[in-house]
Amino acid sequence: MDITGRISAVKRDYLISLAKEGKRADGRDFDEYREIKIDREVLRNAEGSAMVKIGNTTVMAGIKLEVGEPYPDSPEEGAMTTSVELPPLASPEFEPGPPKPDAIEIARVIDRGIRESEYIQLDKLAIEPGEKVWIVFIDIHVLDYDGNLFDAGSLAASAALQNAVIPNERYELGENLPLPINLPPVSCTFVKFGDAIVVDPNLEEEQVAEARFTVATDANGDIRAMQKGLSGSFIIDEIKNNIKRGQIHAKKIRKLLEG
Amino acid sequence: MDITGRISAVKRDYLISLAKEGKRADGRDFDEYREIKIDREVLRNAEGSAMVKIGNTTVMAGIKLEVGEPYPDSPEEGAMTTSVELPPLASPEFEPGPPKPDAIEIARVIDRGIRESEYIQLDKLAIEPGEKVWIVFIDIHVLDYDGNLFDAGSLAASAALQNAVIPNERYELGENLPLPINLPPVSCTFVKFGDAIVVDPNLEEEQVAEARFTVATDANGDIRAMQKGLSGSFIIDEIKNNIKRGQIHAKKIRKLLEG
Amino acid sequence: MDITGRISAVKRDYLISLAKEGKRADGRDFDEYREIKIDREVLRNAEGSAMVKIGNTTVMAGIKLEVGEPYPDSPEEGAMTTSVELPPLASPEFEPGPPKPDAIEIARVIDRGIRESEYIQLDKLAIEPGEKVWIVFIDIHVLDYDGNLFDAGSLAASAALQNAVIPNERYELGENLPLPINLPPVSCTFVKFGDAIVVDPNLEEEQVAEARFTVATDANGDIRAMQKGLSGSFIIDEIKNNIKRGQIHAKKIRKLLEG
Amino acid sequence: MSELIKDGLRIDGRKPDELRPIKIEAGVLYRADGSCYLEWGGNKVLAAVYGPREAIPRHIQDPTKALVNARYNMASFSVKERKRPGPDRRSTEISKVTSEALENVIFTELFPRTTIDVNIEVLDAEAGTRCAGITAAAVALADAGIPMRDIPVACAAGKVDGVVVLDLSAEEDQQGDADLPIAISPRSEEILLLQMDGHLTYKEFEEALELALKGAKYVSKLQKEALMKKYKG
Amino acid sequence: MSELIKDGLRIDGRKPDELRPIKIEAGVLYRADGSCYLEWGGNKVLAAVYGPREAIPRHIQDPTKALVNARYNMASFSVKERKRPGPDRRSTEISKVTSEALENVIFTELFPRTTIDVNIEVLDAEAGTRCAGITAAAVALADAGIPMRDIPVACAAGKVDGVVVLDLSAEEDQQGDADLPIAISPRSEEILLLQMDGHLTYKEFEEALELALKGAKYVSKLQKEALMKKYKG
Amino acid sequence: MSELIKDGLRIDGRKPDELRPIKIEAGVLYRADGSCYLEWGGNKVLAAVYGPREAIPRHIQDPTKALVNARYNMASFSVKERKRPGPDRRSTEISKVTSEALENVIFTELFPRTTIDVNIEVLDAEAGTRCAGITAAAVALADAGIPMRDIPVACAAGKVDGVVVLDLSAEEDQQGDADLPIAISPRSEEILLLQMDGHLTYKEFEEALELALKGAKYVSKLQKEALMKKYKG
Repeated sequence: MDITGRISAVKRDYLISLAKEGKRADGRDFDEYREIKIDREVLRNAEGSAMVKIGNTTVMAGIKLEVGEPYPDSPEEGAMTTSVELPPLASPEFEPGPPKPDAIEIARVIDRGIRESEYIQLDKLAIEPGEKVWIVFIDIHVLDYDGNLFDAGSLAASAALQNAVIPNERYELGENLPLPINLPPVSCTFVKFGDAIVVDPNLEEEQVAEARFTVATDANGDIRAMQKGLSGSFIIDEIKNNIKRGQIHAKKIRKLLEG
Repeated sequence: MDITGRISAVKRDYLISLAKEGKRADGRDFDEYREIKIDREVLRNAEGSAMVKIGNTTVMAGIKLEVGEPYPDSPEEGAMTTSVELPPLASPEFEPGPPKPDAIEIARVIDRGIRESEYIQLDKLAIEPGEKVWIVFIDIHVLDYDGNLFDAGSLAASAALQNAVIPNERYELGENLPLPINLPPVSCTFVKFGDAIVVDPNLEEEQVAEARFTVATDANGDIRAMQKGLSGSFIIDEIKNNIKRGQIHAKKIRKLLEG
Repeated sequence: MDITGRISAVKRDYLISLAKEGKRADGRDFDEYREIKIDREVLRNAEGSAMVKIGNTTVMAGIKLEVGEPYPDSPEEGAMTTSVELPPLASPEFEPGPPKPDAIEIARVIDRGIRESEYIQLDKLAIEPGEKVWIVFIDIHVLDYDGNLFDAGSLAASAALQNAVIPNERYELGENLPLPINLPPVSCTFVKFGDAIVVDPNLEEEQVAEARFTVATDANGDIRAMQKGLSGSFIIDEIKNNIKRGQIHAKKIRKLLEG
Repeated sequence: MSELIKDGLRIDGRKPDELRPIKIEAGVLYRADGSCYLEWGGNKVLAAVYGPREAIPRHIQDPTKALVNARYNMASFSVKERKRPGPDRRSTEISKVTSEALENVIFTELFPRTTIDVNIEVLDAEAGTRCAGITAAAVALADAGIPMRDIPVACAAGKVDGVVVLDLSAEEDQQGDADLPIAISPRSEEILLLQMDGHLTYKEFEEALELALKGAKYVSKLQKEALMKKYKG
Repeated sequence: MSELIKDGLRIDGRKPDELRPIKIEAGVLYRADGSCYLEWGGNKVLAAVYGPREAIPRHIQDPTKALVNARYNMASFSVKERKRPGPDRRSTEISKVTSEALENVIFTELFPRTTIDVNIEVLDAEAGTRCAGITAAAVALADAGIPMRDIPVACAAGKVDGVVVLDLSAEEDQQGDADLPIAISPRSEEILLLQMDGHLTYKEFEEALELALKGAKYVSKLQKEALMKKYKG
Repeated sequence: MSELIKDGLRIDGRKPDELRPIKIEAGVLYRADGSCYLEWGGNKVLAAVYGPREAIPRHIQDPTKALVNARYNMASFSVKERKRPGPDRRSTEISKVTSEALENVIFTELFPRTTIDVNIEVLDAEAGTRCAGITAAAVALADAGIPMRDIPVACAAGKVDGVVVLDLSAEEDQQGDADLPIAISPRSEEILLLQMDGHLTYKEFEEALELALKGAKYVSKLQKEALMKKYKG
């Protein structure tokens, strides 16, 4: 069972037939995002935070830093870990309990985008090299689920990291400092149903989706992470097209993030 | 589902109609405890132990001490932790597995009574301040469940702590010494059903109870912990009256504990 | 529910009636093992490994060594731990999840055979006595289950330990060295159904078995571990006879292991 | 230990009987049947209600009434030291007493075999989260149209530096002498939840209870204003 | 390593074939259908039986017989180093072999679709807890009126300092050479449980088995006396 | 960082477009309905298929089709540092995308209310285990006689030292620039699985995809040979 819930065959047929006319149920173009809003520094206890809305989907990201041991294979670097919580608050389909495969997949794809674009300067997060480093916890808390958690979660994480501080004071290590970061990745997600491929799927569209594709690109438009999901397939040209469309969307979203 | 099990509507009506006449099914007054028995030093491996019977309810408390790290916010103090086990041995309704909400609530209320009355002198339990302190484990094991685990558990914990030792010998830290304690808290529990409020509920009475109230008082009769439970309500005067009755009961029970 | 799965009453009657004629369904004598094959050093990442087949039962054992802390009661010795995995790959009855009682029993009986025969020279596995020692992980992974996991698992563990190395290089502690061992235990398992007691039960025979008996003997034929299982019983002479038969089988199997 | 009361005022400048600033907004979530966002001092809390809906699995159904299932959860980033996700003993207890307090006012007998799920997420915590959560949950229940006898409300009083005060701040909670959170049905003044830890004489308790009741009734007005704002404007 | 046998006597003064003191009391619990409290040397064990009662969930029911479900548990305070609550690998194995041994004697076919739950709590442990637990469980089953072919009983023998001895103490268990716990049906001398770890020649095994059987038969008498005491006076 | 490409050759002597040695054997297990053993470089992987069989518990059944339930598991001894048994986040994700990729080709609508369980055990790991696992699972499905549109196959390409290469080794995976595992339906060239992490320009991606497709098609031949070998001789 996935997180989207059931949908009636009638609705599925309706969405697919609309798509055949090049339309989406909410009036958007295939290649159009819903409105995106980013609120920053919304929390007091988090080292960094942001609330992102994409349409009716709302996601909160909170950054916490703790002192810990480095990984044996990178003793002079800090570490990062990304988790996604799907609390029952955000959807009638979400259940309490440890993260299910859906949440784990989203977290790992977002994590790869951040990690591979070297967004966090982990090499500047050693305290005593080999002994003590900063661990960056990126916790993404979904508050209202109307589709496209990959992009909303990625965006919230990126925005929260932008205002995160190293809490030196709490650990009596001197003054708080901004978390050292590079330029963020931007994630762009498509789903395919019938013959249509649409960007930024809402819940309804995810419910009828046969295949999903996410691409995270860096400031140069280069690819840093990709993930194809669901049991449907893409042909090669569709994949290529998704990437190119994703590069264009990412540029616009990047402005919101940097603006 | 709670731990008390089901009860027939007939029985409920019977208990409530009895209560209207000022009677309880077992012949007690509303304000009367069942017989209380305390057996001390009943175990060899525990650092302190006691078995308490309140009527047919039997509870064993065992105290263990271990060397551990202090909490960061109290580096020069020992620590304490209270747990309640409801093993399937003690009732047909108890199931194996990690503690359920009922057991957690009982443990936390007993813990607060002990902690807030400063019964254990935690400030005398540092071994190397900031590094190594004694951790006091108060483990309450229910053996036979016929109601009122709050009071039976609290009493067993208090009695077991009275005969607990610091196991210095086992850790090669010198001679065993008595655990440093102050005066114990005493817990008193009421339940309400229909218009009646009775002290020391037995199982039957817990099964029909609408609301529950526990108050733990210190040697001065001052309040150290309170807990209202269940979905029924109390009016303000009932709460006040419960506290005053609780203070009186606690004085008597305190004599058993100190005697 | 045990791991063998259900069997029809017809099949049970058939196996028992065959046994009355002194026969087994696969044509073996009561006192005859299936063919045993041992493949060694089959894995690259394990410190030692072996794949053992007894008839259609296939078991893989992998040995891993890690640096860890010694047990408080044996500060100058290494430690060992044995686990058995019954992955759903190996049988339609196996389910994913933490080890069930069946797997735990097998692992603990195999562990006792190895431990009590002092097969691994744990006293030579201290790195810094009292501080750092080698922990030997014996992981037994069942790949194809057609009965007698006690003997197949024990044999695989013994064979894997024979080619295990101490991975000093990975921990920058010098050169890899062979794991210091003594002579292995050999395990021999019987089941009883109807009036028959047969050695090396296959799955079918385990499904009808009323009682099970395992004996692990050392190179002198002395007993190092025994386990009676299942709800049936043995009379004393049966136990004695099982041990004597087990001693004889062990001698032959020991040759395969040392050969 | 720092002085928590100076010249009759508290460390954050409040008078003993003064609440922290409170902001309540009803109907803030798209998916939930009812919801509420609440800020109370440094607390930021979101509550969502789903139901009544069929209780699953069936064997938990009560043929005579709805189950009220509140789940109090602190986000991992809501506290100074990151909290491991998932329920701990503290949140399990709070979930239990919250469920019981809310069940009191709901006409559960109207919805047999169902469950009413109340989800409380603490996004930012600064003492008094259980009162904030119950208060938000009550608004979310009303927003979901769940029939209730009354809209419950919660508030705490306590004692710091020997003085009985209303609505402890984080510092007061850590260094103070006692905390007394209550939840009430404001119309009848019935006590739905009452917990206390610390040290109070009986007289101090009476004083604290009085103060907490006063605070709760004030917060009750804010709840109603938030609901009015949603429905009338 | 200390000397465990001196002048033919064991460290606690016992002869090689001597049991530790044993005390058995039947019917000690109010809620359980049958119960037993047993002291055996430094062991203090309580056993309670519930059932036969309907097995839940239904899919575990056996339409031909009752399930016997023994659960051996050590209280966290029953050992020197506090034990974390909950089952570990050792107690899981003991629960399994105990269930199997007890099932042997129960007329399970009389109670299809039910479960007979046998709960064994070790309150204080000093070597030999599994034998103490089985012995107590058997009395609790009888006290519960569960129909049995025989009342099973358990006892261990072992080897210390090269000498075969009955009923190991804690020190003997830790420093000794072998431990051989058995459970039998005393009437038929059938072996219901047998485990062994250590080092025994075949001859020593025969000797140890003989001793364990002797011990078990003596304990069997104590079981019956305890049941008589409960029912006759 | 070591040099991964020297004189146009990779550290293990391979050319950029060269696969590691691969060995596939179908039908190797006795109990499974279908199975496959596969070696791919230093990877040793076993796959077993059970089903279609009734999905249990019933409420997970889909009345319109079979559920495809792949479980990717690494044996504790399959990696340098011993892995704790049981699923971690990485294997949970791989199990999910593997299930989805395999479901694509199976005629699941023929087997409503059932589950097809695909168990993948990694016994020895050296980069590329997910591709090895999917490739083995596909052979096991065919061996089990599960009706499929096509036999899927997986292969990875990547980038090391700025060069696009086929089928990364362990060292290349750790120190390289990018990894792009894909699974395809070889007949239609549809993409069933595609993941990527690292750094690729769009042009490099096109090149890598081309290479991965070429590799997958070669491995597809080996799959078919293995199945032929089993059935024809």
